[in-house]
Amino acid sequence: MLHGLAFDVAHLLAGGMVIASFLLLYQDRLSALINVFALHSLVLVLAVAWQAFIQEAHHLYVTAGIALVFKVLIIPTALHRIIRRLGIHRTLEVVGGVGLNMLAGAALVALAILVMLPVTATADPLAREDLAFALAVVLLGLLLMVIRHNAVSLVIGFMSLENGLVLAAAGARGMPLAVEISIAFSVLIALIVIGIFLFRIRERFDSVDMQAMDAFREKRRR
Amino acid sequence: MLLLAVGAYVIAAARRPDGGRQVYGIALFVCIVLLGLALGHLLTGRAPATLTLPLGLPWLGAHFRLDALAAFFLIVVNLGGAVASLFALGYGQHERAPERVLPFFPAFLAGMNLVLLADNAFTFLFAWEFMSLSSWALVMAHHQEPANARAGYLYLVMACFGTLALLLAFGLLAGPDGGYDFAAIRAGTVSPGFAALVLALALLGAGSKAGLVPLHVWLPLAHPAAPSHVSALMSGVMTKVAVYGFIRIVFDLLGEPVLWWWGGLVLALGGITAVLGVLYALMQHDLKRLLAYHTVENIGIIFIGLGLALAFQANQMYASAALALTAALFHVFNHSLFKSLLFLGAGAVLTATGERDMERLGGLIHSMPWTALAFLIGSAAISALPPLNGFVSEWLTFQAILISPELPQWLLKFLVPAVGALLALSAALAAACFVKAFGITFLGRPRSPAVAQARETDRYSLVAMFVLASLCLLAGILPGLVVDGLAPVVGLLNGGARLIPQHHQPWLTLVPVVDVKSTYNGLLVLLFMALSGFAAAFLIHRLASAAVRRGPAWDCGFPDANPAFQYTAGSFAQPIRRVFGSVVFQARERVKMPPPGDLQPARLEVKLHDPIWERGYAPIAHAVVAISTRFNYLQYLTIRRYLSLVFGALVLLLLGMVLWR
Amino acid sequence: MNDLGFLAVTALLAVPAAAALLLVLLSGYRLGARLNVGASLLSLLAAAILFGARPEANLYLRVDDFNLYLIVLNNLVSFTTSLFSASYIAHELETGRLTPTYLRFYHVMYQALIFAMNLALLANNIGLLWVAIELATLITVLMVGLYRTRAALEAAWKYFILGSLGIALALFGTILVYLAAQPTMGEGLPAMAWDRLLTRADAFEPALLNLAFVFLLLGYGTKAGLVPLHAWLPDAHAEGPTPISAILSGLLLNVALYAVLRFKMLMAANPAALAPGPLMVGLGLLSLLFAGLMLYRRGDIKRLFAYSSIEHMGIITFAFGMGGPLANFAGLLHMTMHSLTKSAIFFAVGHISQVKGTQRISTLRGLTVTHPVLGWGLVAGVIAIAGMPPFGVFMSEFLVVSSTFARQPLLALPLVLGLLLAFGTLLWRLNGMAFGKPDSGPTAPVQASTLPMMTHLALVFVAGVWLPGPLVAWFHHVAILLG
Amino acid sequence: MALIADFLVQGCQMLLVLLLAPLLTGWVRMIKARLLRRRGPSVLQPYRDLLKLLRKEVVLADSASWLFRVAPYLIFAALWVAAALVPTFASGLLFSWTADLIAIVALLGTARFFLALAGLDIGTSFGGIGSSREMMIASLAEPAMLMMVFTLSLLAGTTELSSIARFILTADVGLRVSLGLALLALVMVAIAENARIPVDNPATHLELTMVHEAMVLEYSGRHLALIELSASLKLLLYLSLLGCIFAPWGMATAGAGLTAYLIGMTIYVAKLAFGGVLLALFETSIAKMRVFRVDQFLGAALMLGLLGTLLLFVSRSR
Repeated sequence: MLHGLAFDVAHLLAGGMVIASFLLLYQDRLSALINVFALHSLVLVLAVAWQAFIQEAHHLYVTAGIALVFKVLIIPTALHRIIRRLGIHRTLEVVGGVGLNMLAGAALVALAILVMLPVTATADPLAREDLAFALAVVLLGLLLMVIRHNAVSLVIGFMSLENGLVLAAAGARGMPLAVEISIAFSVLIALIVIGIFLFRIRERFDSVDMQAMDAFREKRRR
Repeated sequence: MLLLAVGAYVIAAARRPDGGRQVYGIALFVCIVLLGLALGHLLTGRAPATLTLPLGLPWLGAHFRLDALAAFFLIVVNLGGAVASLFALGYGQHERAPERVLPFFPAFLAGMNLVLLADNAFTFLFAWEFMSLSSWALVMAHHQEPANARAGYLYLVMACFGTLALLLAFGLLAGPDGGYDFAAIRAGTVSPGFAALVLALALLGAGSKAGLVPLHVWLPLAHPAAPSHVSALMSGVMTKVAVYGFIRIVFDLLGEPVLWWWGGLVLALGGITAVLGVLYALMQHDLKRLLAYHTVENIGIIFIGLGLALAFQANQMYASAALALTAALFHVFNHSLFKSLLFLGAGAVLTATGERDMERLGGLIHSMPWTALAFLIGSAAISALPPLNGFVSEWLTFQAILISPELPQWLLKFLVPAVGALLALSAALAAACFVKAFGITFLGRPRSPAVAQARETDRYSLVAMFVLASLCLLAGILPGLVVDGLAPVVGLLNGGARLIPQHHQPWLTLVPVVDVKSTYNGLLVLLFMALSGFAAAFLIHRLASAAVRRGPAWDCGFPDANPAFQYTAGSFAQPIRRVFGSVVFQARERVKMPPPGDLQPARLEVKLHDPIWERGYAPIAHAVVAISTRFNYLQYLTIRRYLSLVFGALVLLLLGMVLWR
Repeated sequence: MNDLGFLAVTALLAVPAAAALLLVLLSGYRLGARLNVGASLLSLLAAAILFGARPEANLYLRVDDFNLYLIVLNNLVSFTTSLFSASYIAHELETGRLTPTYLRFYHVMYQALIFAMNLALLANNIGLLWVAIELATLITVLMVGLYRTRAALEAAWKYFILGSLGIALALFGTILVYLAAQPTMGEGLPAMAWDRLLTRADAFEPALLNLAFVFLLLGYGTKAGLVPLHAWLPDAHAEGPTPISAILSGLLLNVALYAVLRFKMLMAANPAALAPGPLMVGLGLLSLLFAGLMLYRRGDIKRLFAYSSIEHMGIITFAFGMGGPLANFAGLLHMTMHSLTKSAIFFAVGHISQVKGTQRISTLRGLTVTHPVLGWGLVAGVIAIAGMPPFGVFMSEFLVVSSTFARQPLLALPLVLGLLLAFGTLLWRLNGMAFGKPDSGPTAPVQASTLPMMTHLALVFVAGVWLPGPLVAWFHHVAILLG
Repeated sequence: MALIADFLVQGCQMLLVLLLAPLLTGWVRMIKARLLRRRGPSVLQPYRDLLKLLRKEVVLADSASWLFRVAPYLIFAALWVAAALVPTFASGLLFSWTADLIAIVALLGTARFFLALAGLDIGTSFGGIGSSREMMIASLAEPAMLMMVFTLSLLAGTTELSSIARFILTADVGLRVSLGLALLALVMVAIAENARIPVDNPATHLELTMVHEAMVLEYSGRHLALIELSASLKLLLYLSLLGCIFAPWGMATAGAGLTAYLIGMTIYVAKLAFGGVLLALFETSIAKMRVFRVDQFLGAALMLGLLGTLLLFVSRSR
């Protein structure tokens, strides 16, 4: 009874993350994107906490806590301040159309499930389902990174990807170092955000300043 | 035997730039020692001596082995090496950048010796590549001329290409679990398809080093670029090492099965190489480059012999194969002699005048008579004129060709005479070319002031040249002895079959098969010529007048004071250029004749196209440039694009996994 | 005996960490440089001790044939590089490209990097391995951006983003491995201890393993700079300080590849899993050919050699992908030779770009005339890296090509093509730089010791002629381990 | 004793060719003169010229080198030896195995080589013209000749002239296409090599047309005499070559005794006379061709030789 419930809730939450990822894909306003990401992280927190509860793995509570503080509160606010500072309030263009991206996302989810299918049920079904969803989230995060020009949205894509990782880690029964990993990743994220902040990387950071880039990318000589 | 390897290493160790004389002296000494050892081994016909050092591939070690074949080529290499060192004792004094020559000269010699002694694939290729590398360094000695740098680059790339080809060949021979030892390779058998592949690869590898058309392009650029004594080594000796590699792989390691069309292939390549080489040479006005192209021609002649041998072996006609092999090896020996001689002569001219361009030379026979004599002997020898040695080996090749109708295959029946025609053509053209080379360079009147002040070269150089010249003569008049010397080598490569011993033929006549078939006696020819010539001279001077009066040249009553009126190299080659060049090189001539009254000189412009470079190499270069330019934009993508690359790779692999099952 | 080994292992980790902390406090770059050298020497000694005494593996750390020689190599090269960087950094300070503060930072980071790499090599726990490599990545990112120029920041940023992505993928792979192992190994640490995993790998869930390997290959492959994951590598090499370029090419790439190989062993131990060979062969060939083509159009000398590193990583990956005792042996040998040679080349390049004041190939000419030692050193290095005797790379390439052609002739052709291509393009560049009429640039002699470069070249030369027995024994053992 | 006799015979053949050579030249000149309705000089004129030249002093150009003075003797020696090695009145003489047909061709090459060098030695424009054209002609003539040699040796299975002659005499060769082709090729080569019309004109001194004469332009006195003598030796050589290969009848075999030798000698002289007449007829009936038509002429000869060889295979394989 409890097990069935546990399974369903976990399933629900994991699925919720996938949905949140789709929302991320759908958003085209930066501030909205940040909010949706906060939601994404919140769902993750719940999922991890639930895993901690049903596995009686208390260290996972730490992970959940870190995620809550860091990803749901600090990072989004920081990002909001950054975009205000950088003055990016206009809608950001999306490569391809939203519909196309949705389609691609769906295809990726299908791929994730396809890849997971052959995994025999020896691994407990819980981990297995979670894994499928986590993989889906990872792929969607990657897709998000690829289809957005903006530095901030790239960071968000990366973080959603990382959320997928944490989900997988939490889903893995008795996986050691889960906490350390989440901490390490938080550091990573922090660095990225600081990087954006320090380097004053405006929109389209991947084309900082054409002259400067030409100078060291040897377009001149040919 | 140990001393052989040790000696080679001594040379390698002798790379100290303190004063050229020591280095060259040591090199000379070691070469002579090695020469003596090799001669002893070849003549006494001892069993192969082997030596293994714990070097190279750890589980294999470095095997060295001295058998008849290696001994013969050792003789060639070290003879050339000794003479070159001797020459360099004098010539080295004029070297502009000795610190770029001295260290690598002994290394080069060591490399060549090691190639010959190597007894496993790794050691062989190691030494082979080492040889290329050190010779490359020598080519780059005068790197400040852009032409030399380009030559060196092309040379090293072609060398690397050749090495890779040989590497693949050895890979096939050694098999997947790496039996790189030559003994193991000999023991093993290769499927016919693979054997053919090995032959092709050996042709590519050794051919690219020996300068087989169309892999010759680097040769005429690289050989002249080096200092002359090195050019002599590269042209006269290193190409022979390449031939050795081919023989070792195809005749020794590969062994059976031999297919008849291999012979045809090698034969055809040889014929084309011979004629194209000499035609290229005729178009050259740069003395050293002309000589380099002649190396290509002679390599072609050697490969004709080898191809015949293959064809005969394929039909179990081992006696005939012995004849062909003897011819090829004999020519190897001869060419190493006279090509070194000629390059040394060119070097002497270069130091005396500072000119390589024949159009600016001339009349040197007056200022440097001894060099002229040596060069003349070399030219006569390479033009295959009796009673010198070049003729003997070509004569033997012709004899081998004349046996060809006994070959069963129709293609060969027709191919061989055609190749014979090519051979004859190349011989005749070679004579024309060396009339040009010697005549324009040494005869006539000086064409530039620098040449007028030329002095005879130093003693060392002269001794070196005359050693070679006298060897040319000796090998020409006593061919029987050389053939006997070659017998064990031929036997080794030919399943024991060898030519009949020559030294107890009457009057030391050369009798390849039977005396009713064909014989040649250089000794008697020389005797007769000497007798009749001297008799005539004596009688005339005694009975008729011996008076001489000097006067201006008659020249049909046109007194032309100006040396510029002489025939130049270009004008000498013009008839042949018209006959052959217009076909092969699309040679086009345009005469710019100024209008009457205009005082500027008329100009003759000659346009030559190198078909092989333009059809074969230029396209490859262009392709590489084009593709790399196309790919180059990947250097400038945005991070997002790079991310999508990773993403794409991931998705692709995942899909692959899904479909894989 | 064993505790001696344990001592050594702890020293390997503790010395750099302590040195890093000490350097934080310590100002004055000269002292810092000395301390840097000393610490590297100490850890080298510690590594040397491991020859004699190996501690038995625990759940976190492990020393076996495979990582032993990599550890020694690692500390050797980092030691020589620290020597080189001492003279290099001094010059940077004179020219004012760096301030003492940055120098202190640099030295701290240097030691930290050594710590991270040692940890990665020693790690027996796949999670620990991952953490260590992430740490190394972050540190190198910071060092690449050291010069604070726009270009440097751009390069660092690119490296950072791509590197983090790689890390993320690797982590996912690691988790998958754990999941695959967990049912058989039970929960907790043992399921992440590599040696235990290896013993039980045959019982793991093959599908999960396959998935894991894909992610790990891509994740760590990004660090190893395999095409198409290589994008960060050339810029990072070109813009960072040259010692770091040497470390990156010489060591970090090896470490990343080492990680891939560890997991390849796991895959090989499970018969039901897909053979990792073809994947690696494909990536290797791709890298080789692509790098060979890219070499041709390079104008920046450090970027040129960065691409050559990609090329060699391709060769090594190809060799291990082919598998079999010969190819594996060749791969291991090539790893060693490449890191020695390439770092030597970067030493030479560093001095050259300092005395010439430029990294543009087109402005470097006739080096053998103006700076004989550096010029000939560069020539020797390039000749060695291009796989010519008497240097060691020749041996490994000989083994790879010949054994491959005997087994898979069709695979050998692109390999040979790529080798020839890379050779030709690399030599073309060398021809322009080392020979020809010297340019009118500054001809001041280099006032730094070329000892490190010479040492490396000498080692490579010796290895080319004669390999010491124990090394060969290890290589053979590891080659069999790699299957 | 027998050995000495053999020596004598051999020596007498050498002397014979030496003595007959100028006579042949004179003979050809006379026939040509008669064909042109001139009286022309006597048959013995060449001898007189030679003696006159021998007695004259040599005028050497200032730029002449030692090679220029040595060359005539070398050329003479090479040609004489070559001519003496061709069986004339008897086959299989003592030293007939010294050099086979290929070697004889090569000996001619030696002579040509030094003649061309002598042409270049003074450094005048005409000498250059002569040498370069001579070598161009030779570069085609020699292969053609060798192809002819191939045909013969493939037919007779030997390259020894004596054996070939014996083979033609004994074996029933019959009329062979390849033999005919070889004959044709040899004749063309002979014309070209001996500087006869249409390839060259032995009598001309018109600058642009001369080849052989241009090379020897600078020679005088005894040197010129030797050159002239060698030229006639060459002509003789080719005629006796034709005789011994394609009309070996009446040739005595070695050691056949004095009478046989005498018969052989008379028949040989008759052959030479006949050949000379044919040559004169041919020369008077044809016009000289441009220098750059020569390559076509000789190329044809080369092709004929090659064709002969190939046809031989066809007829052999039957």
